[in-house]
Amino acid sequence: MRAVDFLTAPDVDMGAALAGRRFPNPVFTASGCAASGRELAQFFDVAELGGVVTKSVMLRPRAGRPTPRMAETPSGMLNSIGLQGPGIDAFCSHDLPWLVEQGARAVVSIAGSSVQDYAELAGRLAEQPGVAMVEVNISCPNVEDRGQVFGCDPGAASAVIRAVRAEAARGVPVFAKLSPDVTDIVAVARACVDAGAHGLSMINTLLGVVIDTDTLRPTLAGTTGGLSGPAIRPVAVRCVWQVHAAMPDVPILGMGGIATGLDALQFVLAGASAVSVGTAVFADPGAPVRVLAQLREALAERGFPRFSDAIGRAHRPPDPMPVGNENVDVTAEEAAEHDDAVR
Amino acid sequence: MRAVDFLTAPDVDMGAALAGRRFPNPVFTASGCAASGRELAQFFDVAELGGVVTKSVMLRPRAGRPTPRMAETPSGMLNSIGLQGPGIDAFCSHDLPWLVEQGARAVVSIAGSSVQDYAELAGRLAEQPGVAMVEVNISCPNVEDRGQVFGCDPGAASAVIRAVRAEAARGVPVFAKLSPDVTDIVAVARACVDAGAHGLSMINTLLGVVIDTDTLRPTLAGTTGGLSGPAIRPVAVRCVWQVHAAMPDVPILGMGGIATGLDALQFVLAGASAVSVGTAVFADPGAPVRVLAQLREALAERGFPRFSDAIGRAHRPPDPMPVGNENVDVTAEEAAEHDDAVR
Amino acid sequence: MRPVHVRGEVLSRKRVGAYHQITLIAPGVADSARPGQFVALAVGGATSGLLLRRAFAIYGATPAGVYGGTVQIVVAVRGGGTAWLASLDQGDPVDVVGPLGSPFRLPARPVSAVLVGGGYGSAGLFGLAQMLRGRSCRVDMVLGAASADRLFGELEAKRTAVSLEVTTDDGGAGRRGVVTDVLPEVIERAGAGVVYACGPMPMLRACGDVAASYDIPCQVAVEESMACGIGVCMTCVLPVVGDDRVTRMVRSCVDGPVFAADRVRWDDVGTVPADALGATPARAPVAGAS
Amino acid sequence: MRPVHVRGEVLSRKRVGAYHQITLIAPGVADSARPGQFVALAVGGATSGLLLRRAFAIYGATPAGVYGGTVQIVVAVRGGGTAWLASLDQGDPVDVVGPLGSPFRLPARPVSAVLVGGGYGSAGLFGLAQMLRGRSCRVDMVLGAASADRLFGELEAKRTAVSLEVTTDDGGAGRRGVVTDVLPEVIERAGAGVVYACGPMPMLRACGDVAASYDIPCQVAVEESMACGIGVCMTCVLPVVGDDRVTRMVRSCVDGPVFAADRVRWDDVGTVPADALGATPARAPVAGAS
Ligand SMILES: Cc1cc2nc3c(=O)[nH]c(=O)nc-3n(C[C@H](O)[C@H](O)[C@H](O)COP(=O)(O)OP(=O)(O)OC[C@H]3O[C@@H](n4cnc5c(N)ncnc54)[C@H](O)[C@@H]3O)c2cc1C
Ligand SMILES: Cc1cc2nc3c(=O)[nH]c(=O)nc-3n(C[C@H](O)[C@H](O)[C@H](O)COP(=O)(O)OP(=O)(O)OC[C@H]3O[C@@H](n4cnc5c(N)ncnc54)[C@H](O)[C@@H]3O)c2cc1C
Ligand SMILES: Cc1cc2nc3c(=O)[nH]c(=O)nc-3n(C[C@H](O)[C@H](O)[C@H](O)COP(=O)(O)O)c2cc1C
Ligand SMILES: Cc1cc2nc3c(=O)[nH]c(=O)nc-3n(C[C@H](O)[C@H](O)[C@H](O)COP(=O)(O)O)c2cc1C
Ligand code: FES
Ligand code: FES
Repeated sequence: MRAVDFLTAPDVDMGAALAGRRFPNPVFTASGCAASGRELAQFFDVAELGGVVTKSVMLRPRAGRPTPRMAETPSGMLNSIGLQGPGIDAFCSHDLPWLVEQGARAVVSIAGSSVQDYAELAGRLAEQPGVAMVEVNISCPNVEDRGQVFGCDPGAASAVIRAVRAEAARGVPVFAKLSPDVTDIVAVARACVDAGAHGLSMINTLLGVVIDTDTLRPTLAGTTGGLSGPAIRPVAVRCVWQVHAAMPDVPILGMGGIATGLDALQFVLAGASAVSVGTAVFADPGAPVRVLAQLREALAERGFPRFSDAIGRAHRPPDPMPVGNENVDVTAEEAAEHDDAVR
Repeated sequence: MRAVDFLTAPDVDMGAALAGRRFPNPVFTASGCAASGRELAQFFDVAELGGVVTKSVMLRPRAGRPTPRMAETPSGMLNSIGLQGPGIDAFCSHDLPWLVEQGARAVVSIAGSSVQDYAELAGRLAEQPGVAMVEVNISCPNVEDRGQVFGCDPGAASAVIRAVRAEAARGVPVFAKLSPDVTDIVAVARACVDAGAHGLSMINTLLGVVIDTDTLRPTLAGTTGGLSGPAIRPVAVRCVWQVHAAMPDVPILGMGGIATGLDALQFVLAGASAVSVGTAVFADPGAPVRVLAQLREALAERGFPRFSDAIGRAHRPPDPMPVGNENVDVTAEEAAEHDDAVR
Repeated sequence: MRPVHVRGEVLSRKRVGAYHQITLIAPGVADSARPGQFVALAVGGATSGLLLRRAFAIYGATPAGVYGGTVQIVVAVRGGGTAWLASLDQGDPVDVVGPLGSPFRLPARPVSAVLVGGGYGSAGLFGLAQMLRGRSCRVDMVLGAASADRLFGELEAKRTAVSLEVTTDDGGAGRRGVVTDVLPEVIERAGAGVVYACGPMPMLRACGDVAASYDIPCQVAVEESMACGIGVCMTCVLPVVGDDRVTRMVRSCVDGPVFAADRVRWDDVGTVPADALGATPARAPVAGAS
Repeated sequence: MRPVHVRGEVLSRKRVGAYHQITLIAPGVADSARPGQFVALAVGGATSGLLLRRAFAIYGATPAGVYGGTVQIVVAVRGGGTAWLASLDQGDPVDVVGPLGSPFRLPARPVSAVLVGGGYGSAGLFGLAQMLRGRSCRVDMVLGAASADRLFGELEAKRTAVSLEVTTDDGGAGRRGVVTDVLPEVIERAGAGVVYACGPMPMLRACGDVAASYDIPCQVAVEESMACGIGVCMTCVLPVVGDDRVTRMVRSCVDGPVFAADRVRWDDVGTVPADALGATPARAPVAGAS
């Protein structure tokens, strides 16, 4: 028998790059689903992840919304936290240094009530060492005044991003985090990129309502909430697909319902350069490291020696003979069939 | 012991009205999830429902999209049927008369490629006896050219509705069926109502993509599909909530993930005057009649002598003492608490 | 043949090679079940995130008896739904809709028939074999699978059929090869007047081709992905030529799963042929697509 | 006290009145578990559409032994998740995270303690009772419920406590009434120096009021709806006054579930008091809200 070296999971180069910034791997937490990493450190070493995306921080401490803040829904959940958090000062003195100390890559998510807020937040972060990336949360679906959602209007979105870019440290990528609750996500994405965003995080939650059939009133104290979890995954993959198709060179941090390595792979194949694991952490505190291991395994099984080879792969017809994959046999006929399906 | 007549399910007046047209009850099928009713008649008498909403019919016969046309997703599914159907002639000679014969109320859904198509379809239907209502499907999320979606643009939506109204029979309500894939569903709803829609059906499916991690390509032959089922229910209830809040007098046919009577009740409390049961039929062919029975029971338990009393109920603070309900005891304190939650 | 919807119950489950043979108490389903039909089962229980039913060919059906009617199916574990079915124990509830689909058409007069089953596909053939024998038809069988553990019903086939040929891809049982390697000799030996086949699509097509070369009809049971199984959703279509020579996208759940092999446009499965009724010109914009 | 995440297994399940008492093999969980803590269980199995874990107070915990550690819980069926748990059989897998939350604080010196349990709330008190007795504290117990079948642990309480008072709303067992009807006399009889309570929110509050009227501390274990149970999501907050007299919206999953009753702003549970740290002026527009 001939000796063959089969590609195994440890062989896969998991290195990820987002707008020039290199990360050891492409699996991140999602903002608001990991606090600032400390609680998750009980379950795994946060430095093992590509990065930790922190809860969106505002200028001042914030108490958030009244309870109930949560409603479980089929394969998903609705949340209406109201951006409860300690404010940027406490964050910078308490949370950020802890992450740096752990050797984790801190992706700091910021949220503001005005363009000025965002600019100030970006300025404050520019002074801090250890910020690997800034994620600008312009897309909160559960605001009390819907008109206030920056991310639902290309003009407002672009104003925020421009202001952040003006204050942010050089060399620190700025990602705009998009809401799916728009008619044309490509238009918003383009506005953000034109305003200087180095990349795009998507998607934030979808706006939803659950009615409590006992009280006959909305379940959430804030009426509306953000829908997350596997229920929204097809919408999230669609957004990544559309934006990658329109702007293949813009890096995307993909998220929305990722619970397994194969879920993550869907996002990567659709065009994401990295992924965030959000709600799945609530079901499995070790979800991010598990997803990372499963993704690595899935890439090996499919013959991808490098993670980066898989990015956007679903936009191209299958190779006649995929690189390094002994198991897949694509006939010319099948390839043609797939070609046909491309529109 | 004092004799008390408790409200029971058979006592509840389930009569529903949509834009003046009366229906025996508020539970309908959803377009595309019941064909033209014939197959479901194997499982129950279609005349027992409020109405049967038929698969959107176009001017000419249509073969639809290639397969795969379906992908199951967590608590949902993605479909990309491509409006396969027999065309309006065959529909009028074959399907519509059958429904009329059964004593069912036929709600005919129409779909076109141009404003002219819609007008012609409406004109054809105006000649037919037995059309209880027309539902105008302006909101197909899985089109091959996204720019073509009438329902995503208030202007285009209003042009279609105006054209349909001009041709439709007097006395037959025209409902516009809205897509949730818009930034501002109230704006589209308003445009449709201003153009003459008697009411609104909502929601159609959400645009989604699933990637097949074996073929490394989109699962659906048409790449994108429409997401339906319980997964989308919170988004659907939110749309109904928002539109009813903005236009409380416009009747809404609510749908999106209804699988039980309590799901239906959520829509009603949020503002729907009737509901459609769609994807749930695939899981349970008898779902519409089961939902109807469960809704009736739920109304009785909550002390609603009339279905219509429940419409939009979640927008108002609880009554200090709900009508006819012996079991619920709302204290002034609790009522005040609820008041607080209203924004 | 009107389908019923019942809350059934597992009477027994046993492993058979790579498969799980499950007997369900499902009153009313068996009464009108005919060979080639299937049942659709809800999977995952009350908290399930799996929305759609799973289809399984009816392997056996016992209308009356102590249990008020049972149906038997053979399940290959594939994903979450079948894994759940394979974990069921006696007494566990299972929600059943059936019988569904159009059955195999039977010969009007006694004729020699060859029944070809691929993998668990053979499950759908035993009821047919019995019925054919009851009509004085000679029955020969061919079973094929990737490996020995994926053959189903060898013993029963031996008892039922005049002759049995077995093939496996790896030669682990019977002859190494595929069913169509042996089908011609079986047809000749049996003087067959009809072929029935159930199994993977490429096998069905190949059986149809062999039958056509002998100028005898071939009935095949296809397996297309289904959302509703009752004809209302249009997910399960494939291009089939009608009596009027017009190609239509027909539903495999109600117009099938049994089709005449020479009516299925095998080359075009997974596409909408340009000459199909209602085919839209390629790449033309369309208004809606649900 | 670092929580672990293990794939456990049902060792036994039995009905106790209206409840299900379940013993789980869950290695590592019991080792550091302390009274007042809880476990979070995944529900619905592999095909589940229920995303979030369900929290249950730890009723019993056996660190070592043949099974490598077990925990016991008491489950009241409420919705889909608890119904699923109540359907489990011996040997069924259950995914467990725990122990979670802050435990009851123990008195530094021996003191007489009254433990008050409402419904299944008593489950969380037996470990505490044992520990208190181990520290030479006198333990008296009060159990209350809506009806007799909703009392939990009467027998065990009789064995454990110096005295036991039972109340039911309907008078079906013990005295007709609520726990706070008898709490004052128990406090007086026992010369209690501390009250511990676990049960529905109104009961906790009332117990706190009674304790306050005797000027003794009261520790309560609250039950707020939780999405993560590990402190990362902020769904489970309630307004609690800190040592610095500042009200904060604190997480009941990590900062609780045990709180000093006099620190919880009972009137304001379900709201964000205007004087809470970071409270936004009422009805002011805010930019984002996740
Ligand atoms: C008419 C008919 C008869 C069948 N008879 C049998 C049988 O006797 N024994 C048996 O083991 N299997 C049979 N199948 C296939 C069986 O239905 C699938 O294996 C099963 O649906 C897979 O479900 P899953 O959750 O395990 O897999 P998943 O792959 O997780 O299923 C995901 C989705 O895809 C659909 N799907 C996946 N594979 C198939 C498939 N091959 N055919 C149709 N839908 C699919 C499922 O219904 C579901 O909606 C039959 C299918 C059809 C259509
Ligand atoms: C710290 C803590 C300890 C608990 N201890 C016990 C115990 O020992 N025994 C027991 O029977 N129950 C206990 N509960 C309550 C138990 O967690 C809920 O009854 C259970 O989550 C309901 O799940 P379900 O799917 O059956 O109900 P559903 O009503 O269908 O649940 C829907 C959602 O609401 C949440 N939810 C519903 N009710 C509650 C509740 N009362 N508290 C928290 N979340 C809720 C669920 O987690 C889920 O996300 C405890 C809760 C907490 C927070
Ligand atoms: C409880 C909760 C809180 C969240 N808070 C934030 C937040 O502060 N900022 C933000 O950008 N996104 C927030 N999100 C959105 C997530 O980061 C993520 O975009 C979304 O949940 C979809 O991913 P998932 O399905 O994996 O959770 C929050 C989500 C949840 C469930
Ligand atoms: C297979 C399928 C086909 C559909 N076809 C149509 C259609 O032809 N016209 C239409 O207006 N909506 C169509 N819909 C959308 C449904 O009518 C409904 O709006 C949507 O599925 C949400 O409801 P549900 O979750 O109850 O299914 C279709 C949905 C499905 C699942
Ligand atoms: S599966 Fe729905 S029509 Fe065949
Ligand atoms: S439940 Fe998530 S922080 Fe407490």
